[in-house]
Amino acid sequence: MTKETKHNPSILENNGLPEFERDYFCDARPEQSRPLAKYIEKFLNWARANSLWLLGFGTGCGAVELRPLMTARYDMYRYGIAPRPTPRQSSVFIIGGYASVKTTKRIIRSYEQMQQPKFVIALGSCPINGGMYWDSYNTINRIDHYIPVDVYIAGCMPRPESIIAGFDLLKKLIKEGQAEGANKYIENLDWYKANQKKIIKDWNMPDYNW
Amino acid sequence: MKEIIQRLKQQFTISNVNQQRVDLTFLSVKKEQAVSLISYLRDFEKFSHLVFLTAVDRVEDIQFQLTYMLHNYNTHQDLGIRVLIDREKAEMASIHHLWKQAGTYQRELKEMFGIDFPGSPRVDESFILEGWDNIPPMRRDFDTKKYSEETYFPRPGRESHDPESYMKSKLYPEGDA
Amino acid sequence: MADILRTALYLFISVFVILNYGLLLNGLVRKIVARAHGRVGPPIWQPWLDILKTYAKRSAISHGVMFFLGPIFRLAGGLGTYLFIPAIYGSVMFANLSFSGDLLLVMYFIFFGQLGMALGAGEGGHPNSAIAVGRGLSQMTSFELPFALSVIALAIQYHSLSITEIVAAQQGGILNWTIFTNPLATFAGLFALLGMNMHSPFDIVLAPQEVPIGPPTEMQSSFLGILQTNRAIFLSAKLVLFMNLYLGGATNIFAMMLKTFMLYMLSVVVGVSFPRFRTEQSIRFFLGVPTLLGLAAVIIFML
Amino acid sequence: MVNPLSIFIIALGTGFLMSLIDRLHRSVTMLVFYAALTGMVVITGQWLVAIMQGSEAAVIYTAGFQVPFSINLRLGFEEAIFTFLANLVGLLSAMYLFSRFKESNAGAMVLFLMMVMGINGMIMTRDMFNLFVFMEITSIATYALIGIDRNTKSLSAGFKYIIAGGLASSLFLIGTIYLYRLTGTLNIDTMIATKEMIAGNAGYIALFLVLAAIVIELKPFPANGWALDVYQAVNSGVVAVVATASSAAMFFVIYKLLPLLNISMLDLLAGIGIVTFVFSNLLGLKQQNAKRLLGYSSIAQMGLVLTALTILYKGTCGILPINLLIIIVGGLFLNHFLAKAGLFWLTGLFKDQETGKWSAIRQNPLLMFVFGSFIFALIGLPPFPGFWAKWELVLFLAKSGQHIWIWAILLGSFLEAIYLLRWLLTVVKCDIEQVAEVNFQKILPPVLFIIGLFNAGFLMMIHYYSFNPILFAPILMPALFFAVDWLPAKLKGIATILVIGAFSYHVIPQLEGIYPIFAILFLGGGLIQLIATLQAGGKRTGFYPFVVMMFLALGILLKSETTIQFFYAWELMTVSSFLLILRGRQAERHSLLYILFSLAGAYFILVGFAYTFAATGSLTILSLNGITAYVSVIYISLLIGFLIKTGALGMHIWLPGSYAESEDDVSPMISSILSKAGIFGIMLVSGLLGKTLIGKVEVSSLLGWLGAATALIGTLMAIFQEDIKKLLAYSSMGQVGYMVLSVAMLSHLGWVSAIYLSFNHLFFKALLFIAIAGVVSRTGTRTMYEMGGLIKKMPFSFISVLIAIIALSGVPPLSGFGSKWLLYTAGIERGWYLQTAVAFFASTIVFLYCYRLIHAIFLGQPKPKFKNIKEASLWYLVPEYLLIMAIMAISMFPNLILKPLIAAVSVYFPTTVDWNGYTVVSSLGYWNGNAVMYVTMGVFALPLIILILTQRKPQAVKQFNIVFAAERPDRPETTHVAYNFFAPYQKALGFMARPLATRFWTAVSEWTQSLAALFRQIYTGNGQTYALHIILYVVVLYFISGGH
Repeated sequence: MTKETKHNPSILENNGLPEFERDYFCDARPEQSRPLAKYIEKFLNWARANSLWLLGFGTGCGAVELRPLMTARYDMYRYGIAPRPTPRQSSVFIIGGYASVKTTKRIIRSYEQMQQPKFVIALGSCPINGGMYWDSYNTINRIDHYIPVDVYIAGCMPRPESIIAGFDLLKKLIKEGQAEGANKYIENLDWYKANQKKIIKDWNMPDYNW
Repeated sequence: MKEIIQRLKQQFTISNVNQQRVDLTFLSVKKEQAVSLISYLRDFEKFSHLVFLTAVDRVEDIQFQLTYMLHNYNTHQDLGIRVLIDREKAEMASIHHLWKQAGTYQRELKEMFGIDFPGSPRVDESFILEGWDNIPPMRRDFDTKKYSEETYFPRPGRESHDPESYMKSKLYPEGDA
Repeated sequence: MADILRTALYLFISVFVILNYGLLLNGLVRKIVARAHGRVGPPIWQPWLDILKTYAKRSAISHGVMFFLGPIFRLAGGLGTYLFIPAIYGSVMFANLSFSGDLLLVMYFIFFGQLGMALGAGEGGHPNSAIAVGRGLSQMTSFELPFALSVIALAIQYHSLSITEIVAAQQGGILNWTIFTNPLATFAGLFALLGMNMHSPFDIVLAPQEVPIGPPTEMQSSFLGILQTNRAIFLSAKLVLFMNLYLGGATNIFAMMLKTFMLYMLSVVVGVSFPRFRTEQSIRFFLGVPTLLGLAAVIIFML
Repeated sequence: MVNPLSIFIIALGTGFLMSLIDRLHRSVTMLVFYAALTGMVVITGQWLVAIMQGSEAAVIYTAGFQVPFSINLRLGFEEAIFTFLANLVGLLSAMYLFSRFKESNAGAMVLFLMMVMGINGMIMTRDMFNLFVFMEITSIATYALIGIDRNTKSLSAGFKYIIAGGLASSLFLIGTIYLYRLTGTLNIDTMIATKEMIAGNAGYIALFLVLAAIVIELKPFPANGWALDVYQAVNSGVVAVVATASSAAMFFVIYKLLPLLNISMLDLLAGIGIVTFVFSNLLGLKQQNAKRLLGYSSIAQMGLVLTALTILYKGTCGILPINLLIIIVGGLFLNHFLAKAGLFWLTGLFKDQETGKWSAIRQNPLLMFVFGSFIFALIGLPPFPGFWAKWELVLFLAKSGQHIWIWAILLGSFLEAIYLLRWLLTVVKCDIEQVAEVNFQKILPPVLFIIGLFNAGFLMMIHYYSFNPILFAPILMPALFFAVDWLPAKLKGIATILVIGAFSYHVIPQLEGIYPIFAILFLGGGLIQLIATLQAGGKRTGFYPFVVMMFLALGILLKSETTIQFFYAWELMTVSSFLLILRGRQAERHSLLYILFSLAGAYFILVGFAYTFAATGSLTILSLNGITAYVSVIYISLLIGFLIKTGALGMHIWLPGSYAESEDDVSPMISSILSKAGIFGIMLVSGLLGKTLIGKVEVSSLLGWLGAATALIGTLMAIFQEDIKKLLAYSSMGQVGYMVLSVAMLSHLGWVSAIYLSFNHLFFKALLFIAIAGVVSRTGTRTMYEMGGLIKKMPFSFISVLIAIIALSGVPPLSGFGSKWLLYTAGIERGWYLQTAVAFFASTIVFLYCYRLIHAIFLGQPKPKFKNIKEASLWYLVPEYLLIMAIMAISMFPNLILKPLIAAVSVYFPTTVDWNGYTVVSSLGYWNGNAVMYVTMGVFALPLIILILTQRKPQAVKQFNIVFAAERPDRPETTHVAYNFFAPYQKALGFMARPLATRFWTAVSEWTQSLAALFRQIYTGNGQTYALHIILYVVVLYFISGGH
């Protein structure tokens, strides 16, 4: 079985799983999604940009800065941004600050479970270069080695105003059709996976979490 | 407090009694007597609360120092019991039968220091270091910076400074004032 | 043939109108709630954007045939429910297919979509889906009782279960509306409406923070789009039904919009005012005062 | 013609000779012994035949003189029967004891001969003193024979016997002396002729003493402890004679003396009989020893026969109608005689008489058959004589207005049924612990007697039915199937389908009104479901005979024109379904509950029919129409009888277990077909007796509420079940509740909806049960939460269940909605608003268990345990898809079923619905099933097409590819949500599903048992106490009888 799959490029090996668990997970390799014809895609991108559903997953201390966004003072809803409790339905993933190895594993899983097109905003210095945890034995330094990032918002922590600015930038990127992180991820899946597996020692999940 | 120490001395070999505050005392006890001492304190001296259990890596002495901090709600006394154990063969009797929550501390110590507590529930499961395959990270001979640089793709261009001299140079760029 | 084509055209227009009306209602209410919070709120066309975006997702996953068909069942249920209700009294275009059956048919067709969706969600295999379906069904049984009692009271009052005849009997002045001629039945029915609309305190199915977000947890892309479409249609269908039963129906589209908007605001106002029930509390609630109201409405006619 | 006197000559002669002959060789002695017994049988048999052909009764005057100078004997019809039977039992018992006689000394044989002769004498003599002599001969011989086993127990039993016998004899002798003093004669006939001389206190005491003596010999409760010890301790061969022939002789003595008695004494006798009957049976409940149990039963049966005789005698003022006498007394007696002797013989096969250790009997199919038949005969099921006797007896009692007697007799019979059936069940179900000592001479007697029993039953049947082949079919067909039970199961299954098909083809065209509709329901539904039984391999012994019996009985139930036919079919249906349920692996307790409730129900039906007869004097069912007397009793009894079969609330506790524990392909028949027999019955009676009132309340409105409550509670119970078949069972209960509700409406639409509901229920419940049977056959478990995600492994079964639950829950466009529409419209139209609301509430709860059922089994997470599971067998799928086609057909074209229904029911009620093309128009609303179907298809197809066209191909993912709060699921078992699925509902409304009825019936059962235990304490086992009992009994009896 394993020998055959080696020759089949559209099947992932799922080596991390014990034999009996491989039946439980889908082992297909994801494919890049192609945009539609130009103007249709432009129109759809406009819709996507104005309906950004956040994944409600506060991965780090930066998650506290997201709460004020929902309040009357900052009111993210007026920009078409709304939280969503399941990755299946979300389109924006906000990495809320430092990511320990354990959290990174969950981030990867959730990211892969989101449907394309999907966008990532990394919040604060930690996901950029490790921030104050730059020499920690358990905190990653660069999130973009594990998942593709569309927008970085620097700061420790960035205030809600900067986050809104970050969303604005993301909207602009989407409208310009440049927010193709998902396709980039799939294109370089092997590189990302190698980086991920380097730090996640107990890889008890499939190679791609559908 | 003194009476308690007196009573303890009759039964156990305790040393280094050090009253740091009116309500905070430390003492050391041999590894073999530690658990019975703690049981005695809990059952007869009303130290009913385990405040924490922690470890210090005394790498120079090839020893770990465990500190059991107990609290007496009646007299509001804290009592720290220090136990030295061998670093090479880091193992200590578990006290999860006295306090259920001690199991959690012991799990953490196992994960971070590699101190084993045989019999403690789920002591081999990790809290955060899923699948850790290096020496336990809280041991002082573990070089966390080196590990981080080797593992986590440090972003090039990052500088690091000695905070004291760096702040000095920032605040007083013209030199000493 | 021309007849069929004309009917098809009418149906298309009717569905199109009600879909957009449902979305509009949704956007309007979001705006109103935002204003009540002191926020600006999303633009009124946000629902259209959301729906468009969901349909425009580039990838999708499916857990199996039933999962695939679940949303379709749901939308079919919503569409069917709407199509069996005469939306506007006296209008040929908006009479829909109400000749197929009476009020009982509509009441049961509501279950069609729910059952199908529950099956689809079940095949998704997510525990939250199953838990939420269980909650939803449990609550559904309890609010159907006051509703049934209310409908029985109406059937006694108007000697008919035909929605058209019930509306016809309420024509000729505001005082002929059921809400004034039979307030007990109306209030029992309106309580049931609160449960059906599943706004707080009866939002135990979607229940954010508990079983986020219940049955559609695994639904995404076009599946979710279909569910959103259905939500607009089904919501309006329910409101139109209740308007027909209790508020004298509507003779033109604006009256319909006004009345259904008022009905929906009832859910919204109650929703923003009360925190969520637990499942068993909700069940007990519906079997309490609303059921007693319904019983009273029926017993008055039996005396 | 041989002189009857030669019986005595043979017996005495050989008796004397035997001790001489024995010196030659034992075999010679035995030859003579058996020859003598055979001779006695032949002589009496010859006389019996002769008298039946019309010759005169023989009257023998000894020594050639006329009465009073001689002792005279009489051998008439009654005597001939009794002596023939007694001698037959004697002969067969002697054969049974063959090996025993071979070893013991010749004295035993002489004693045996004397005992039989004494019995003959007691029956034939017409002289009081001579009677005494024969009684003594019998007693002494019996006493000596009791000791044949030579153990302490039998010796002590013999001693107690002699004490009791002595007491009785002395009483008898004193009484006889008084009588002689008063009448100057010892001849019974002369005494009867000069009856007026037995007057005053002296006369009364004289008669009383004689009577008391005989009654004591008949072992009345409670002065019968000694007899039970005898039954328990004595050798089976001997006890067979003692319990049957000796008792028969004693009974005959009473029969002889009847003309001497006055009314109050007859009452006393009847009372003694009934008390003995009821209490012996009550005490039998606690009995574990087979022989003692049979002892209780024997005593009870003799009590019943005594009661029947005296009541009959009293009721007809001494002029006994010979027909009734033969059927009632003869039937009861023969039933008891043959069955009890047979059962006592069977006890001899086992060392350990513990009832639970009899299971070895089932290793021998013949013996099992014999044993079962005896039990059923004793309970009084058709075709055995007891059935007909009980029927006539209850009819007679109802006719003569003796109400309490009916209930007492039925109560006693019911108690007896309990312990007999419990015995049967332990035999069928317990592990085999000991070996039966089977040899030819021990088996032949019971086998002969079972043949006799069947023949007697058939004779009675012919008397009633004059051999109508259709009515005989439910007995003869199964017999035929039994004969070929060695064939493979598939072959028999096909044969069954053919037989029932042919039967339906024959029967259905003969029916009118709603009858053919029910016939299609029963037989057509049965035919489809029988396909599923073809999945079984092997031989499946003892399955198809009962299936055939059940369906044929259902068929003739519809065809029956008289109440007796109906009752006969009803009982056959009950017993065959019981035997089918019994086959289930864990069905022991549940099948017992089923048969007991069914029997109780049958007794209620019997009472209802009896009062119908009393009110109208007619046996036709239609005579129920327009009766005036006893209306509410008849209506309520019949209703209770039928409601028990439907499992209405309060009488439902047998239902879940029986439906769930019977074999997987039997459950659909029981649930979807058999319960409709109850609905049919309710329709029948409520159609005829409709608007009966109790006080100011209409019975039908009570019935309606009961139906609604059953629907609600049944449904509520269903949602809390973890066992899939239990869930379906409770669901059936709820569904039947709707039917009861709609039947009770007594309106056109109500009945239409009842039958529509029945059909719909037949389709979807059979579909569900068969589909579940398929699933269970693959998974090997019935617990729902152990399954999960089977949709991918068993897609066809999934579709079946899906269609079934849509039809069940009433969601349009499938046929279920039609039933709901009809039900609610009918309810509102009838003015039953609250009942309709309850039904509506129940029908929303239906969604809960529907979803639970399909989700827990087919959706959710598949378990690794069932990784390699396959789709259910084709034999299950074929009937499933036939049923799906049926559902689809009536969903698409409701006219197919509605039009005939409306036409059929409009015979009974004026119609209130109208047709407009495909639209049904009621007075309230309208429904066009056809259009709804098309609209549903349209609104379903449109989004589907749009989705398929617009969506990019979705990736098919596997079970663990779910968003699990950023974690991954641990195991499928812990991820599948199925256990205790409606926990919040349990919290909110669980109090309504508390097992109140079960608790009630458990309490009844426990109290009965405690009562039995309490009474049983009088049997101390001490001879002196027993003697005291007898004396006290006589004294009390004297005072009760208003002694002067």
